[in-house]
Amino acid sequence: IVSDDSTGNGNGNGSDGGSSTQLWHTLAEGEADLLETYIAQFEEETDHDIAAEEVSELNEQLNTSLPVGEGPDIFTHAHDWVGPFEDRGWLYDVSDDLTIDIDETYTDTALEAATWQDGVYGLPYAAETVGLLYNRDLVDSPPETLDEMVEVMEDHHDPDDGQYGVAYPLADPYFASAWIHAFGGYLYDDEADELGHELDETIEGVELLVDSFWPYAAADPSYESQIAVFNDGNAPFVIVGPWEVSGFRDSGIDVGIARLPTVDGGDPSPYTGVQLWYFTQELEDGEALATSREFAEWYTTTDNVILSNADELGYIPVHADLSESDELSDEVAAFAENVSIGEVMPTSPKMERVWEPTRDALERILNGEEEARPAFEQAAEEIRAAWEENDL
Amino acid sequence: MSLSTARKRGQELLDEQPFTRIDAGLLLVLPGLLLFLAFMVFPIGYLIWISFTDATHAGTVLSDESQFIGLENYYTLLSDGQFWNSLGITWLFVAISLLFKIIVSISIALVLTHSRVIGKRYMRAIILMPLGFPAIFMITIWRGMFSGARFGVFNQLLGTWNGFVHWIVAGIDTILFGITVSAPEILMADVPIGWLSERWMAFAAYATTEVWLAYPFMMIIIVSALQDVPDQLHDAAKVDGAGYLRRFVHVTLPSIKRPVVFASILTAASSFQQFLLPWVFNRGGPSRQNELLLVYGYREATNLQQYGMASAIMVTAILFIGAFMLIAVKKTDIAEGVNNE
Amino acid sequence: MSLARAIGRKLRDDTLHALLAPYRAYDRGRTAIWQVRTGRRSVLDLAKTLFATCGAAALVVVLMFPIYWIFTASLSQGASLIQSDGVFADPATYNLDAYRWLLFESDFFFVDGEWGYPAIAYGTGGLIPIGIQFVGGEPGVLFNSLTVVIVTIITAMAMIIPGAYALSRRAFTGRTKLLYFYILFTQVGSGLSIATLIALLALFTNFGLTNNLIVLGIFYGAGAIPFNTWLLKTYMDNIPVSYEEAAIVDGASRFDVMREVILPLCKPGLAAITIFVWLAGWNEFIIAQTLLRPENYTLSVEVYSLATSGRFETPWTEFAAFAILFALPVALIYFFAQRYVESGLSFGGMEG
Amino acid sequence: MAQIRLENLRKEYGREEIVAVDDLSLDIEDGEFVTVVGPSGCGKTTTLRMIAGLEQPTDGSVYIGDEDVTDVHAKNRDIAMVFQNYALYPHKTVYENMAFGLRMSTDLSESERRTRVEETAEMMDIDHLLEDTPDELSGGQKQRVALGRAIVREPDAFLFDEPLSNLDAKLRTSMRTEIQRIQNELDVTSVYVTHDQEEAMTMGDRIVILNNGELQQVGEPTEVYDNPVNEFVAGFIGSPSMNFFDVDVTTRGDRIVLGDPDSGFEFELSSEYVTDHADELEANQYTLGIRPENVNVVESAAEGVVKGTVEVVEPIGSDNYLYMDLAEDFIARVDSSIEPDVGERVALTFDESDIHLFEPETGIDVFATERDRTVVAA
Amino acid sequence: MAQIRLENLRKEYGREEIVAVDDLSLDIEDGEFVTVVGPSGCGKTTTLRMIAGLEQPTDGSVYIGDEDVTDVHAKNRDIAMVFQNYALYPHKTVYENMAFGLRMSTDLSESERRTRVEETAEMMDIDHLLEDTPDELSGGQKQRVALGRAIVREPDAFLFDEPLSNLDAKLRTSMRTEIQRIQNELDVTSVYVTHDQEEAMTMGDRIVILNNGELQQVGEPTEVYDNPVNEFVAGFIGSPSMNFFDVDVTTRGDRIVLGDPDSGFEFELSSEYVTDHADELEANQYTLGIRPENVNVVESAAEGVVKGTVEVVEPIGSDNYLYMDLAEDFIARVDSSIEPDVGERVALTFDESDIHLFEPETGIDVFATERDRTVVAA
Ligand SMILES: Nc1ncnc2c1ncn2[C@@H]1O[C@H](COP(=O)(O)OP(=O)(O)OP(=O)(O)O)[C@@H](O)[C@H]1O
Ligand SMILES: Nc1ncnc2c1ncn2[C@@H]1O[C@H](COP(=O)(O)OP(=O)(O)OP(=O)(O)O)[C@@H](O)[C@H]1O
Ligand SMILES: [Mg+2]
Ligand SMILES: [Mg+2]
Repeated sequence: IVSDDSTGNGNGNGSDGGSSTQLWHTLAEGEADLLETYIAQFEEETDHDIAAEEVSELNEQLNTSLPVGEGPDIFTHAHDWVGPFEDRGWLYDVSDDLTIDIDETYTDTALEAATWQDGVYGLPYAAETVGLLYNRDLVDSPPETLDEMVEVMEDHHDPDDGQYGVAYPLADPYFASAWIHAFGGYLYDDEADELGHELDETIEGVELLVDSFWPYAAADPSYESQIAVFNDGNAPFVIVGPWEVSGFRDSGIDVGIARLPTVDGGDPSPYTGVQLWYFTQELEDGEALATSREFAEWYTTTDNVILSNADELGYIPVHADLSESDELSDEVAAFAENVSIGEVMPTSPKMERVWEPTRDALERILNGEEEARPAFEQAAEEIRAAWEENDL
Repeated sequence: MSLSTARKRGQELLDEQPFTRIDAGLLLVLPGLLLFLAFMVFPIGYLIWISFTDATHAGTVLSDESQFIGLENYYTLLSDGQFWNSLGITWLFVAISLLFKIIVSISIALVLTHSRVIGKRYMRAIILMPLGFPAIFMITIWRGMFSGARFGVFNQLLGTWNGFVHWIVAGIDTILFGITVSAPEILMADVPIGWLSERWMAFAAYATTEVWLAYPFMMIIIVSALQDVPDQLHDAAKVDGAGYLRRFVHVTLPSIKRPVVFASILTAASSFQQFLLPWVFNRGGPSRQNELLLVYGYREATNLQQYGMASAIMVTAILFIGAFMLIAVKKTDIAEGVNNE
Repeated sequence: MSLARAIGRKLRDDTLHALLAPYRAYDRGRTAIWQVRTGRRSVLDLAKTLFATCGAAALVVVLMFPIYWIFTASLSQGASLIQSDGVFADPATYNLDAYRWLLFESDFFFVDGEWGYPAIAYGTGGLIPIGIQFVGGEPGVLFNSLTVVIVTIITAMAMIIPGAYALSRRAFTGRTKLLYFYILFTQVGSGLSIATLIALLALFTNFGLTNNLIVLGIFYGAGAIPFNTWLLKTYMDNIPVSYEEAAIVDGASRFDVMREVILPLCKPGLAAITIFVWLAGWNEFIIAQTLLRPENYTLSVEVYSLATSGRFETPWTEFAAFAILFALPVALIYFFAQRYVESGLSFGGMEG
Repeated sequence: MAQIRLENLRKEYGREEIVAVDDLSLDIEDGEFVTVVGPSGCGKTTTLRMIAGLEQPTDGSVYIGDEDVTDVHAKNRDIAMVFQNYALYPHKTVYENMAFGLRMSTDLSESERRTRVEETAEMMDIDHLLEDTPDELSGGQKQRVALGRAIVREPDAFLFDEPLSNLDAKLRTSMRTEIQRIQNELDVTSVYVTHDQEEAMTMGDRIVILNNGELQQVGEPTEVYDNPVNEFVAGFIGSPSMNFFDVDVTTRGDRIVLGDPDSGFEFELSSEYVTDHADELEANQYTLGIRPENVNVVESAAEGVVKGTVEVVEPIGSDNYLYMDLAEDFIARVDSSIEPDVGERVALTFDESDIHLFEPETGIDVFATERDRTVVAA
Repeated sequence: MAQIRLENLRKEYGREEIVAVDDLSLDIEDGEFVTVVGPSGCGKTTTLRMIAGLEQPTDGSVYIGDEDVTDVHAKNRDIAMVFQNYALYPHKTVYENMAFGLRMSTDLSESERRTRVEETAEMMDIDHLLEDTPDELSGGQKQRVALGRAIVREPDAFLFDEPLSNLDAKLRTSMRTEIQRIQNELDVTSVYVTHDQEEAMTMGDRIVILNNGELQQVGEPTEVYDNPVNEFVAGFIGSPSMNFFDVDVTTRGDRIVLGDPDSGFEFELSSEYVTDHADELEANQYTLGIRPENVNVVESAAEGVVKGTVEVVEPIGSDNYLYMDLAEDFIARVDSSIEPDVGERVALTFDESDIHLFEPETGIDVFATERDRTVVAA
């Protein structure tokens, strides 16, 4: 029932469709602008033609367009879709076509993220993780240890006055992962193919979250509320990614960036995401392959792109030569440090089923409905059931 | 009544012309019907087909890779506790929000048609405007208002209320010096309330927002109906010795009953299919406890990549809503018109 | 075209009426004071009226709070909706940046906010060799939405009006069944679109109809048929047949009767359904998002994608400004057509 | 201008369940003003609508002029109709309302139409209202516009369906004369339906009385008033209604006495009367009818034919109505100088020439002429 | 049961712009049936609504019994009202409609209410309709139910606002007698508003005539008919209306002649008449009024006071109306045996005792008694 006509026939006013390579993204405004200039630069340097489109709800769009052959040739997103998308046959293994030696070009973590079961499905260009941001007007120097941090939080916490110890969207497993991993626990281990929800170490991390952070946060764990608290200068700390930094600065907050504080008996280790240029199955039989590959290679290896990305957007380079470069700003360096202690998110399609039950469990725990262990045991159960249902 | 005779006369007039004996009326309605069917029948049929297959992600559907597995999805569905929870919570949501919709809309309509209110027409015009805003937009705003943080709009409101109670109590204290009265717990709200993180609070938030989304439509219908109530009926009731409340019960309510029923059926049906609201608020949470039927189906399809199952859920939902509408329309005999008794 | 003229006249009268409202209020106030002073009206009576009016106004304010809140958000600094300092952002920071962005940077009106102007273009191909093209800037998302909505309205109206007339005035085989069917499907539609999303996609792909604004418009129009046909039918039922008979006796043909009598008398009903049909095409985004490619996005998809464009949060000021501008036409139509909508949804009789 | 002929017109609704009009034949002369009257539901409107072409007869034919128009569509019959509720198009101004028919059925130019409408409006004294819309008009003005709309078309015939029933009494009388004046002036064949017998009597050149879908009598108003063919017509025409008693016929020698033992009523017919009507007086039971204004109060009981108790005295200014206990709603209309007390017993009499005798079963007037009899039988 | 007293009642709408009722004082006796009549917009309904408490008077007071109820809410006045369009609760059955007032304003038990309603329904002959809803009823039945609903409450007073105006002529006359019968039986103070002077005349014990919100005359029907206090009342009461001419007064010796040079009208007053009314006949111009039924057609021109041309002859059965060209709408009501042709010139005369003379500017009857004069001036 599927037509082969891959371009649609809208009375379009954007791209002229057809020949050019389709690129999709959901970047925020500033990021998108920069991308446009890179593409223009690329088109000028080479003879290629790339049509970049910002789509809404990228996941759904890809889900419905890739199977019918109407999807993009190349798109960008964090690396956690590699497993599931490949599993459905929507990605293109570019390993045989590449003209660069990826092993040498990218950091190990980045490479790990881009490959899945020996295939290379995308090229990495930035890493991303959470760090400790602090308000310099409220805290002189960032705490080294959790105990120090708790002390400061204790000082500042006064909800009746609208002051909070910390801003932390901690019901989200992505943000909570640093502490879940702190004592050796984990949610899902790619290599061993195991769930870590029931491990004592995992539970200990969760309990740390509940005991040491939650009491000092505003009662609404949603991302927006937490960010607002810090953004309005009502909390000394926030644990969040680099993308918020410029927003905070615009609001007049003097933001400092630091490594997550250490804790007795463990080290925080946040999930790290790696931004990739994904290659889709549309490349299978099209002439777009060359363009796409060339663009991705160019984008991920051109110094100027990597550095200005780092400069202007706080992207942490994953190019092996530049990841520890001196040219990086302090901010990027600080986040890079967090990346270095971080853990790459698993690529397996199984990971897709882990997030929601874990988030639900965290919410229940934070609401005081359930203790950490039973909640996580239940989550594990749900995840396993979901795996089974999907034959994973 | 007058309405149906009007129709009869017209029918006679037009049908009995020699050259229109063949169902000319049918020719007029057919294009619309066919167009509608073209876009509705196939999708529903296709949906039913998918529900009999083991389709997983959208790809398996679109590239026809799925296998026919008969009623298996339905067996699984019926034995899934989550389904029954969804179904229950959906009906509860429909019932509770409908109840409040009716109460709120009637109250607003009464206020905004009251003879003592000056400028009521403008007020009604203003109140109508939210109908023009996209649902996704309003729902997102409401989610913001239900923030569980102390500084969330509703929590601040409660804070203000607590302050007010305190102030009163302190006032009483100073009047009755010597005796210390403490603020009664029962009057105070325990701020902050995690509106979206507790099951029934979240449910209440859903219902509140749903009421807000639906009241303008219901209100115009009620206002229209109220304006059709002859003043003389009220005069008659006054002379008969009825006060405001009794006039409301005996004159106003019966007169607006059918329009209200009509609006209720429509909004109840749309409540049943409410998707954006729970999805945006907390994805039917916390912990899927408030997962309305459509959210359940949608999650099954997009998050869990189980299209066959999702289709089974949607088909079931359509069956339920279809049955609901059929019964409602039959019972209230609304097909011919709202005032057709 | 007398219809257009009538609408114009109505609009002018309404606007004039609205503009004179302050004067009328002033006059009423003066009258009230005079009445109280000359003992024609008790103070208590006046107080009751004042109290009732203030109460009603307060009610309106409470109900409109979310709208007001979002409006202030569109003026505020920064990107967040929620303020941890209070419900509203600091008024000192209010600015119109978001609106400036909307006009001159976003794709709302023109791509990248580069305003063009329409010019007649020859030899544009297609059936008619003359078309309108924009010079100096490419038309933006708004034009996509308008295309869809116009198609929706034309399609729907072309189907609804004859259908409603037939259902109201004629007996034919299956009439009652059809009415049942229509009323049944009035509400099944909205949720159905989510339910049948994937099926729809398959259908559209199969015929190569995805990413086509015209087809999308027709689809919305089709979805709007049942409810609005039924609604218009109930409205037409209230128009006394004697008007039609008078016209026929006067020598009017079937078509004349429709154009000269039925349609003008249906104005409130038509106004109500036009708004509903408009909204069907204007606000829907789930299907539009699935069927359209980015270059053909409509405003509703755009506003949604704006809401989800941040990785974890929404750029609220811009989103709010966008949504307000997006909803404004409809909201204003509602405001001005309120009387029509009220009588369009009034199921009582109409005075003969 | 044309005559109208109805031939054996019949209209059924549903499956023969409701026979609204039953075998109606009628000839209306060119320029004649015919009023159709009868109780509610007797088929007046249906008849009119069949003439207009708004209703298809089940059987029979309609001729306008010499043409059989039974199957001609309403819009092609050159007929104007004035509806009970005026049916003025509420969205058009008075001018547009009046010009509409011209626009639809003639090919006059805009300016010709304007002239025609303005002339008519002037004639109807509504020229100052031309730019108003119907809802700005009073009842009487609406009525005038509705008339004007019909007149301006100069049709073959006017049809009126109770055009005055929504007006109040004063206005009704003045509009009545107005319509008559105009019809006189234009001399257009007109059929005027009303349920008000007084209206029918005063307006019509001839009056048609229907009951139960059947034609009862056609004739000039005075003729119908004086010689009703049956009890129905006798009771329907005239206000207050004719009084009816059941009487037995007793022969006393060569004289005939009509009497009712219950009420003590006794009326002796003169010998001339008996000889004149010998043929018809065959039965021995009749219903006697006498109009209220023909009942006289007499001083002495001897002169009276019957005595009765006065129940109510109703003054209507010029006369008094005496409600008597003689029969249900028995009324005597007497001069206003006669004012008996309520409860007083008075003697009544009446003139032999004023009585009507009806056959009790069929209701047919026993003295009705042969012609009338046929009509009833038809 | 109670008397009703209105004292200087005044009602303004808006800011003095519309004075609907102006300084109206009226005493209604216990058990009396008073009809209020006047042209449209004269303030009848407003007056009634002030009595009922549905409208707050701008000034003045309303007494029911001996109590000042001006500030008492409608629901607390023990009054029943019958509305023009019945105002039956459409969602209640006839029984519920009738029981509603009892339920609201008395504390009767369910079974007591049922008994009361059933008794009343039987009296009104609607007991078989008790379970129907209003839209299943005919106009007359609705009217009966509306009456029944008022009666069943046994209130202090009945108020009727044109209760019969939606019924057709036949039904109207029969309902009229019905209402009178019931009011007689129950003997409840009643105020009955109508714009139909015939209704007012036939029904009222006394009749109140309003014009422009002002009281014109109060009195028994015959009194008002025979002695209208001014030209308005004279013209309003009676149908067809009184005929009016403008006349000059000429003195010929000791006799006085009323004449109009234009129409050749000349009427000589007898010497007794002149002596009787010497005081009042001071001006030299009057409007002369004469009722149609007092105009007689005479054979010879010599006997007549005026000659005129017949424009229309309108038979109404018992009599004929002759429309004459003497004045606008000049009508003579003559016996039905007198049937002049249209265009014929006939001589007319009338009796000295039947004429009315009105002052041309004020319209006041020059012979009106002192009492009446006061009323008009008030
Ligand atoms: N469309 C119809 N369908 C069925 N029966 C009808 C229809 N129209 C009229 N009738 C019936 O036909 C009969 C005659 O109706 P018609 O309207 O002609 O009476 P009418 O004399 O005009 O009465 P009225 O004085 O009440 O207007 C009535 O019994 C009526 O119920
Ligand atoms: N609510 C109102 N507001 C303003 N003016 C009013 C109102 N009600 C009545 N009037 C005016 O008061 C005057 C008297 O009205 P009212 O209804 O008492 O007359 P009516 O004698 O009952 O007339 P009708 O015979 O037409 O019923 C009229 O001029 C009318 O326009
Ligand atoms: Mg009729
Ligand atoms: Mg009135």
